Amino acid sequence: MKDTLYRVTDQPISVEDVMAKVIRPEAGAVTNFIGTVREFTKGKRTLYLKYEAYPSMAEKQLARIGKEIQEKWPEARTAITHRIGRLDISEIAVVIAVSTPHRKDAYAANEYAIERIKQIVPIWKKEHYENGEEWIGDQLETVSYPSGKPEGEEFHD
Amino acid sequence: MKDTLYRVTDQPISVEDVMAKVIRPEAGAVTNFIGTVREFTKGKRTLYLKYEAYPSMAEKQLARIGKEIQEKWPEARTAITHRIGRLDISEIAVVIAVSTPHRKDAYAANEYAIERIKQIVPIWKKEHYENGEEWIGDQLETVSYPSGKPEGEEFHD
Amino acid sequence: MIKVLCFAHIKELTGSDELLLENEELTVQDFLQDMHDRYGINKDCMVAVNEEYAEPGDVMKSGDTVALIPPVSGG
Amino acid sequence: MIKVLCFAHIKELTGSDELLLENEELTVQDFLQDMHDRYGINKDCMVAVNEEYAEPGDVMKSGDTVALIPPVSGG
Repeated sequence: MKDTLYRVTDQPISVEDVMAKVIRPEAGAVTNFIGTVREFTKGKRTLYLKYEAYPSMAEKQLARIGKEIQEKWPEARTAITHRIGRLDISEIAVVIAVSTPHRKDAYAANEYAIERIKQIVPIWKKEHYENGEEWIGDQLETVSYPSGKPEGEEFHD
Repeated sequence: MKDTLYRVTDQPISVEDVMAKVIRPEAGAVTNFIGTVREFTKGKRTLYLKYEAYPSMAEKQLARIGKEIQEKWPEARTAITHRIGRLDISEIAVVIAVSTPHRKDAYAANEYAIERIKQIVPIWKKEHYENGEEWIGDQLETVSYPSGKPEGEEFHD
Repeated sequence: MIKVLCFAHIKELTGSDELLLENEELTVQDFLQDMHDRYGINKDCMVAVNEEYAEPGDVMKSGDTVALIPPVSGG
Repeated sequence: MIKVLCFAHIKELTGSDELLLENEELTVQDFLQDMHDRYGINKDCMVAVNEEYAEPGDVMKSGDTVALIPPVSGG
């Protein structure tokens, strides 16, 4: 069980499955964060995304985040699954589930997890727009690496 | 659809169903809060709970919370389902789903919702312990109304 | 007639989930005093008139549905 | 031999998802200078050695698996 708490997968993610890993009699609160593919970012329309990962290291970094959470919130239990590959609009990219005895911690620990994912987990997002594509370079979307090479035929995969 | 966003039900709640009501192309973040029945509260063991509601008014108050959220976070969409009746340990009492374009708001609005539920929604919890039962009087669990009358036979419902 | 709904702890105090009052009109304040005298209900209890929370000075009328709302504990 | 894994934008710069270096030993700093000179990779790029983030002064050795980690964008 323990080693499946932190996963990178190329399959669709079930929110219920991730959540089920942290539900327990001591917990009165579970928070989920679900990151979905947003259609518009700053007025620019996304057609779909591709996520690429360094999977073995990404799972280790997710487990590290879980350990950090347990140090900060000893009663919290965390499970995280991140999807890679092609994702269409509104598909689920990541699910974070945190259970705690009391609710305040469940929100704080969950938000901590998503912030850390965006700092240390080797997963990269490539946005595919109507007229091009780009690797997104960081959380704040201030760095990007336009490929300069539209790949029109990919839009109809 | 609109009128099913805020529900009181005596049936088990599906997290995926509640979440599905708020997922949309403009949203990149969804948070869920899931309140489950905790076995131990301050060392006291709960066997099960019963929730009672003033259902029609409770749904109106849930809708009011949704409206308050939309005033504070105009891009947020909220759905809330609260269960009533008998609930065993780890069963889901309430699910709050909030979607927003960006994640910070999804956490803040969701936490606002649970705080308001505990203030204004006419739903009451009765804890059933090994040797008695009591109506829980408020959020902070500082007020309680012991019935003083253990109902042993109910424990095996 | 004013219909009064009782829930949770209140229902145990009144012994019924519904009471009927003969009054044509009654302020929330006077209603709470009456409920206190008859059933020992806390005078700070919240009151809803037709599913909306009411203030002590608000008036309930014949035909209204009133609810005694003890401190809530959902969630 | 040191194996170098390339991802995302880096893979497009090097033209490959894997490079092999003949070095017996190499500091992270020297490695990044080499990658910069050959492929134009940013010298501030993060580096992982055997799946752990490394500091500029850390040494990679033959048999290690190294990864160039451009700014991440998961979540």
